[in-house]
Formats: sequence, structure tokens, C-alpha cells
Amino acid sequence: MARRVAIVAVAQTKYDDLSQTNWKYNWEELLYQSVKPVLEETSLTFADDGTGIDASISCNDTIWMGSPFSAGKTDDVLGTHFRSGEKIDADGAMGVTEALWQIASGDFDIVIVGGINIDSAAPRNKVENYCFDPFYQRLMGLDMTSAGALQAQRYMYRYGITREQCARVVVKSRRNAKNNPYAFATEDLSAEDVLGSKMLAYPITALEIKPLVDGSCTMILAEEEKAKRITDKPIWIKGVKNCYDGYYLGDRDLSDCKSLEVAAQGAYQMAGITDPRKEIDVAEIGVDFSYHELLWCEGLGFCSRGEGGKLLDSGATEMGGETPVNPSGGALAGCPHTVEGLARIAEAVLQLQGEAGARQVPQAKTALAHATLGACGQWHQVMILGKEI
Amino acid sequence: MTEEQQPEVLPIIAGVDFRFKYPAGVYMSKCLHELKENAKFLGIQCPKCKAIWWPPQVVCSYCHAETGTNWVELGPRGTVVNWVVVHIPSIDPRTGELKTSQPPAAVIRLDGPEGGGANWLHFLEETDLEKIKKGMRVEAVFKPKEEREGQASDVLFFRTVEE
Amino acid sequence: MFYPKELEEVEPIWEEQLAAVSGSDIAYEVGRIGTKFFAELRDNKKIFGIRCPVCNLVYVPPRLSCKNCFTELKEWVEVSDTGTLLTYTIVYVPGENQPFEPPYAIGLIQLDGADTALMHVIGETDFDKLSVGMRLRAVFSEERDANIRDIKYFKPL
Amino acid sequence: MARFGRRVAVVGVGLSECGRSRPDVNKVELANESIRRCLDDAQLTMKDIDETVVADIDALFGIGQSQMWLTDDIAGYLKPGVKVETGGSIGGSACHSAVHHVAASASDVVLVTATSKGGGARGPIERFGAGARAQAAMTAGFHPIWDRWVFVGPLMLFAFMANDYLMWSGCTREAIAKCRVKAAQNAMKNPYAHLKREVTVEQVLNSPFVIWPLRLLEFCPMTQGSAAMIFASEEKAKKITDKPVWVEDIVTAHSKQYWTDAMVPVDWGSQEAGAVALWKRNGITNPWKEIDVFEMYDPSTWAEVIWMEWMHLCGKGEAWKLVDRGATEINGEFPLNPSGGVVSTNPGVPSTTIRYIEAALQVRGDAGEHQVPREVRRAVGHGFGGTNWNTYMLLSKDMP
Repeated sequence: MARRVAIVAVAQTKYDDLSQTNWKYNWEELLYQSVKPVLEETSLTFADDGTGIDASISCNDTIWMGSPFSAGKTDDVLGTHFRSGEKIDADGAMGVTEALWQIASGDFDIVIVGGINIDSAAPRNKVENYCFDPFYQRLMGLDMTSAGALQAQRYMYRYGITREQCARVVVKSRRNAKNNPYAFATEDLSAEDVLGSKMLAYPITALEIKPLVDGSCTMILAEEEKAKRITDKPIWIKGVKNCYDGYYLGDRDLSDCKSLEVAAQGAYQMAGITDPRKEIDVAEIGVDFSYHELLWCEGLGFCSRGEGGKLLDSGATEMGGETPVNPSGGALAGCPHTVEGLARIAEAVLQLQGEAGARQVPQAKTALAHATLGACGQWHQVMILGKEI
Repeated sequence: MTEEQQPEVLPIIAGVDFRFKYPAGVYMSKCLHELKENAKFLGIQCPKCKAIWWPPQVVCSYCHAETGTNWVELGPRGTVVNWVVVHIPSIDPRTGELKTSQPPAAVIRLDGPEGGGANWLHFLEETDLEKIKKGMRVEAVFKPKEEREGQASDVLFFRTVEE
Repeated sequence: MFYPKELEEVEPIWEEQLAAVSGSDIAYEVGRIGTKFFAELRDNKKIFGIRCPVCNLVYVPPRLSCKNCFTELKEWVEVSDTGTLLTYTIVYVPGENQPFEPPYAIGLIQLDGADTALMHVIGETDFDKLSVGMRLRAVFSEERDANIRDIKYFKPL
Repeated sequence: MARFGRRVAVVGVGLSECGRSRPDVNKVELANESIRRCLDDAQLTMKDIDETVVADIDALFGIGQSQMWLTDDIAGYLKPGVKVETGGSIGGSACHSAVHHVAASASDVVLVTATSKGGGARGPIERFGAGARAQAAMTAGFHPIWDRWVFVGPLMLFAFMANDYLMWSGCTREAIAKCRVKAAQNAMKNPYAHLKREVTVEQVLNSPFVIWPLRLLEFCPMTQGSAAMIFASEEKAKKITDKPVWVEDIVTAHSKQYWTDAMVPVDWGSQEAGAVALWKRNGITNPWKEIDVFEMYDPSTWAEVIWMEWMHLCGKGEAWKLVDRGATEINGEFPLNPSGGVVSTNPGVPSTTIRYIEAALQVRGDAGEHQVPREVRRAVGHGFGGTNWNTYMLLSKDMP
């Protein structure tokens, strides 16, 4: 990388179901709730004199926003007037990577990245069905849940993962989320509660999918010199890679996660990590469905293939374990589409800054933030963040 | 099987008809309530660069200052600065239905404090193109109060006034 | 309360609208490859795959490019109407573009002669009899419109 | 040394056949068409591509998360990628992303793909015409509560623009019509153009109003097509081609979000902000003299004329006179849109990519019949979209 880049400030809103308030805030008002804190924390402005924020990246998905050119509704609060404002039409985690390369290329010094979605305003099932090709998969009525169920079933069949193990991911998530002031779903659950909730698509139940919530997350990235001036706790991006798998679900053995393995290996190589389980102190990963955490832990190399269930059983991914996974509770405790991966990076940054409060993993020096998108995890991104340069 | 034997290319119907809930937000809601209840145009002024925003919004587009509650009253009169006439059938994207003929659409600069103002895209009552001039003074004509819904369409159109 | 009290206490206004005028009535053109596949389904109740001569893989559904080597694919291969179930799920909740009223089962079926699997419905079965590895055969619809539902479902052998 | 960490060059370009509709292919096949041509142009294979950047507007084209479906057909399998969406400027934003990635050493060879392939309308919408449907779909990009009920898409915007210019500039409608005539003549020389019919001044002036005072022949068509471009690092570029086209600079400028207040005074500040930054940063004091070819995103002939002024190519109120005396023709003093521009070929998503491609082809000297009859050392491609995003790419024959 040509220049070193750090994340200098992050902020999230409390994730909540806005339908309860009749959709009180619009997109920019919700996004501004996380923009204002990062501006205040860094004392940065949008000044043009070389001290201000140079560019912005707006992250929102047109089909989840229900509108083309959707960044036109969020750009003002990101200070885009007469400056570079890009728009990433995917998870906000991709936006952070984009900001990283913008800065590393030498084009900009400071970039603000904001992601937002109002999930509760969108017809989830229809939006998800729209993501499948109109000829072979859409007319089978697929949505992300039924596609995920196919993957869960294949994974369970091939490696003997049990439904109880999957359910315990939700239990752990909710337990961790109790310590996270931004989390939405924090009630105590047992594995029986999870398995006994409404069956959506066998083997996935209503409590095994992420709840529909709304919110935003914003962060500021800066090049080395400026980062050090802005904050005494810059968190450095040490490695990142994302990767696409093939499209048709029938092309893949769904119990594999090839694109995640490629992304993880790429990120590890860039960050100089050889033994991820030992070297990574905490991981925040994109978990839309309970089984995701087990399968993604395998893809990330935290355990061998097929050992995801055993890894969970061993307690290694619990708070206090060797590699705590999702101390924040992750998306299963509530995090909107698009913001999901961005918030994982924000949580990883908080852990490394030592600002994670009750969910703090002691002495965290290296963190992993993962994001996924597409049916059955077609796209994955792995980012390694470090406290030290 | 050779290329020549292939039949015509087929279409497949697999669209998704989705409807979203679109929030106005706290600033726009406040201003729409004001339109509905009091027939007043409640804009907001940037405390820093004095730009006026209509509809009101959370930060100033120009200088990113928070607008807070720096309300200013606009209108109900304004000046026509630009206008067009739609000649083609158009679809209302909110409902998917065909819009029949519509009156001239105009950009009206609503009167504001200290010579300031804010532009609004709305309709004119005057349909004779010969009579529409730049700088023409107009005034908002509201629906009767009981028919107002808290929408921009609570203003029916702008009527030419002599000053 | 993030915003000033007078704003936070405002009664929110929202509106339900179409997202864009894509609507329920978009006709997507399937292209040459898809046309051949669907015309064979409709006219001859045959399922065709397309073979990559470099990777020696038969793709179902057929497509223009081999994703591994980017060879432009031209070699049509008829595959069997019988195959093996790789994974399945039972859908219990209503949704968009569903082929049947829930509950119904869908799965990935690798047809004999194909190297990839086709997504389809599994019919004529009790849900508790479904298992990965079971053998299934295509049942064609009586009325066929040249789309993927010309196969009504796959039934267990 | 350029202002980037590494030098970046265009090493390959590809365009699909463009037309009102391409019923012979589906979306991914259409994308594939230009990608194969692009790979052939660069004499590369899929294995040489490190990364893909997808430009698409899902809410307009009938498929969500389209990067997923496209993956297999755009040489993206098991590779990293980005998906951007900035309205019509998107094809340029995607190129900027690729430039950033190469300059930052994230990748050495990056492929950009932009495809426009909407579904055909069926049912009640069909009788309203595809044009009305497209306008409505684009109107849906503006504020749902504030703007959608009164706004009629980009058409209305450009009608306002025309009316404003008519009021103050003293221009003649013949001069603007000449702009369309020029576009048609250029498009007839361009094998990848969509509208390739000769147009006369009379035809333009007698074409019906779509939105008064904007006439049908003063606006762009609807096109289906795709475009692809490959960007590479200096080291790779020199191996790949003996005619690399160097990216000297890129600029993106966006504007405030609401449109209605942007309409008057018709404020094209972000066109200006972007262009001024581009000229200033690269020591260009007189772009009219120093730029050899300019490919502008011109959704309407009015835009082409008016934006010339906002981009500081000439003074305020002068552009129509320059057009009137033929200065922007292919053999004029400032060749503007020798490809025929967006008013001749408008696939939307790839439209800006096509501007960049055409600028690159002119620098390479490979534009064929529509190559401008002068030495091209520096060319600019411009993109416009959404709520007034503007992108600029300055391309050069000489290594920066």
C-alpha cells in the first residue's frame, strides 16, 4: 500500500425499528445522527483549505432505499456539496475499502463514509426476491431466507452440524448484545426458544434471522500524518480483501465458502497474519442467519472445515474465549442491511480503541471485521485492523 | 442443434411490484403540518451562511451548518423565475398511473425575510404561455382546510397577482 | 432525543408509494441461450445443459460463459430428467413469485449428466421423507409457457 | 509525477452493439459482449484481470444486487470487486474507482463494466410507452414526498434549462439545432452509435415539444448497450500495449441534494467546480486551446451548449455562437463529442464510460472514421448523473 490509512472515528445510532414511531426520521436525519458524533469527536469540518474532509462515500443500496440515485437523499449530511461524493451500492464495508484506496492512491487525505438503511420501510421478502435472476431462481420464490435454508441444510448434512448448535449462536448473540447499548434485540433466550419459534424455511426459524431494524453508521478515515494529529487512538487498516463466488446457487457446494477463504487469505497475507486464531484478538462478523457464524468461522480459518459447531461448543468464540466472535451481538441482535458490515468495522475499531464498554475484550490489539452480501454469502470481505501501525 | 434452428428470443415475466414507506422526516413533517394547519410556508435558514432551505432540512447543503430551529416564514407570494409545459403523457411514479395533462410547472421564488427566498417547483394557474413572464408575481392558492392532507399538493397552484 | 424537542415531538408524516416503476410486469428477455433452454422445455420436455470443452463441465442452467475459464459456450448437451437432491428446504411463509402456496419444498437437484444443480420444487412427497441424496425425476406441466415452471416439480423416485 | 501513488493507464476498451433494444441477449450476456471485445482489444484473458468494478442502477433495471448475477459473465469469479451507483455519471464513477485502486496498488489490472438492459414493459405501462416509463423510473430517484408528484424526470430539468438560456442568452433555436445536426453527422461515422440518421435543422425545429420549450430531437434516445474498460498500472500497461492512454487526472464533483431549488437560477455549479478543479490542477489556462477533444455527457443539445460555458470552455452567453459557426464540429477548432455524444447514443449506465472510451480512442488514434483530423495529445471525458454528479477524466498521450 502506498500510504498508511487509519480509521480515526466511528459512530453508530441505536438500531431500532422505526415503524414503531411511524418512520419518524428520514434518511438524512437518521444518517446525521451518526455523522454529528464523528465530526464532534474529530473536530473536523468540510473546509476546503486542506484541513477538512476531502471526500465522502455514501453507502446505501438503491433497492433497499426504494429509489435510484439514492445517495441524493443522504449526501448533504455527508458534506458532499461541490466535492467528490461517491456512492457504493452495496454493504458499507465496501465503502470503507473504497475510502481506503482513495486515500492510499494519494487522491484524498480524509474521507467520511456513511451507511444507512431503513429496513422496516422496505418489503423485505420482495426486495430479496428481486435479487435473484428472473429466469431460473426468482420464479422459484426464493428470498435470502429460503436460500440460506438451503445452505444451512447442506452444511448440516455434510458436517453433522446440529440445529441446537445453530440455535446457540443466537443465544450467544443476544447475551453479548446485552452489553451493547446500540443493540436492538437483547432479551434472554434459550436454544429451545430459538428452535421453537416460528419455522420460516426449514431449518431456519424466525429467531435465527436478523431482525428488521433501522439505523446508520459513519466513520472517518485519514492518511497517517493527519490521522495522528486528529486522534491519539487511530486504528490502522492492515489488510483487506473481498471476493465474489459464482452466481447460481446450484454451481456451488453450498457447504463451502470459497470466496470467504480467498478473501480471508488475501487479508491475512496483506496484514502478515499466519495463525489467525492466535493472532486475532476479536472478530466482528456478518451473521444474517444463525448458521452463518459457524460456517464463516471455518472460512476465516478459526477452525478446520466442519468444526464450526465444535468451535462454538468449546467456548472459544464466547466473551472470555480465545477469539471472541461478535461481542456486540452482531446483526442477529439487529443491524440494518448495508450498515451491517460497516457496523462490524465500527465495533472492531471500538474494541481496539478500548472504547467498547461492557463488551470490551481486554487487551485487544488486532481485530477482524467481516462483511457478506448476496445469497448464501456470494460476496465476502475480510478486513484486519490493528492498534499499532 | 445449430444456430439457425433456434426460435425467437423469449421474454419472461418476473417483475416484482414493490411499495415502500417513505418518511418525510421531522423537519419536513413539521413544515407539512404547518402547510396543512395554518397555510404557512415554514422554511429554515442556515445560521451561518443565511441560505434558506425549503423544505427545511437538518443541515445546510452549502456550508454543512446545523439549521437547528432557525425557522423563517416564506411566501405566500413569490416570483416566477422559470416555467415549462409538459406535452407528453407522464406516469406518476408514486402510483404507476398515467398523469393526464397538467398545468405549466414553474419554479417560484417564495418571498423570504430581508430579500432572501427559496425556490419551489409547483404549478401555475395561468395556462396561457403568452401571459407567463419571468418576474411575474404569484400567490399560493390552498385547498380548503378540511381537504388538506399535509402534502405539497395542499397548495393547488400559484395564481397571478397584480402588485 | 437527538433533535430539538419541537421536532422530536412532531407527528411523523410518511407515505406508501411504488419504489420505482419497475412494477410487476417487466418482461425480461432471456437471450439466445435461455431461449433454447426454455423452448426445449416447452416443445420437447427436454432439459439441456451447455458444456465447457476446456473445463469439461456441463452447466445447468446453461449460460454464455464458463466462469472458470471464460470460454464462450456453444456445445449443447441433453441431460437427464432424473437427478440427485443436494439440499432442500421447506418454505412455510408466503412470499413473492412463489411457485406454490406454502408450505412447499424446494431443493437443488443435480441432474444426471450435469455438473451443476438446478433449483426447483419437490412435489408428490411428504416433507419428512425428504433427504439429501434422494433421487428425483422431473414432472412437466401440462400447459407450458417456456419458463422454468414448465417443469411442474421434481418427484421422488 | 502525477498526483497519484502510481501512474495509471487505459489499456483496453470495449463497446457492445447499441440499439433501441437488444432482445437477443439478456443483461449478463450484453455485459459479456463488451467485456470480450475489451479483453480482445487489450489482448488479455480473464486470468489477467485482478478486479472488477460494476456500475449499475438496480432500481431502474429490474434486478437487485446485479453485481452478483453479473459476476460469472464479467470475468469476476473468485475476484474482488466494487459496485457503484451515481446515476448517469456512474460509468465514470466506476472508472474513478478503478483508477484509485490501481494507483493505490490494490490491484494492477482492473476491469470496469457498465450495462444498460431494462426489461420491456408489459401490461398497462406498455401503452404509455417505454419513454414515459423511463422518465417515471428516474423521477422516482427524486424526493418521494416533495418532488415525485410534480417532477417529470430529467426531461423537465432540461426543459427548464432551455427556457432559462432562451431568456437571457439571446441564442437562436437554429444554433441549438445545429448541435443536433452535428451530433447526427458524427454518429453516422461511429459504428457504435445508436441513432445514425441524418438530421436537418428544419427537422429539429419542427419536432414536437416533449416539454415546452424542449423538443423531441433536442433530447437523447433510450438505448440498450454495454461498455467495458481496462485500467492498468504503469508497469503492466507498458507490457500490455504500445499505445497506453494515461490517466492524467480525475475529478468528481457533486451538488446539493434537492433539485427544485437548483433549477433557477439554473445552477450548474458542480459542473463548474469539477471543471475548474481539473483545469487548475493540471496547469490548463485555456482549455479551448489546450484540450484536443472533449467528450461531454450531453443528455440534451441544450446541455451541451450551456455546460460549455459552465465548464469555462468559453464565456457566458458565447457557447451558442461558437456552435452556430461550427467551432465544435469534428474538424472545428474544438471538436466536441465527435462520437455523436449522448444525444445519439444513451444507454444511461454506460454513457459516461462511453465518453471516457471515446476520449481514449481519440488519444490512441483508433477512433476510425470519427477520429478528429488533428493530433490528439489530451482529451477529456465528462459524466453527468443523478442529482448533479459530475465526473471528469483527463486522458493524455504523454506519460504524466
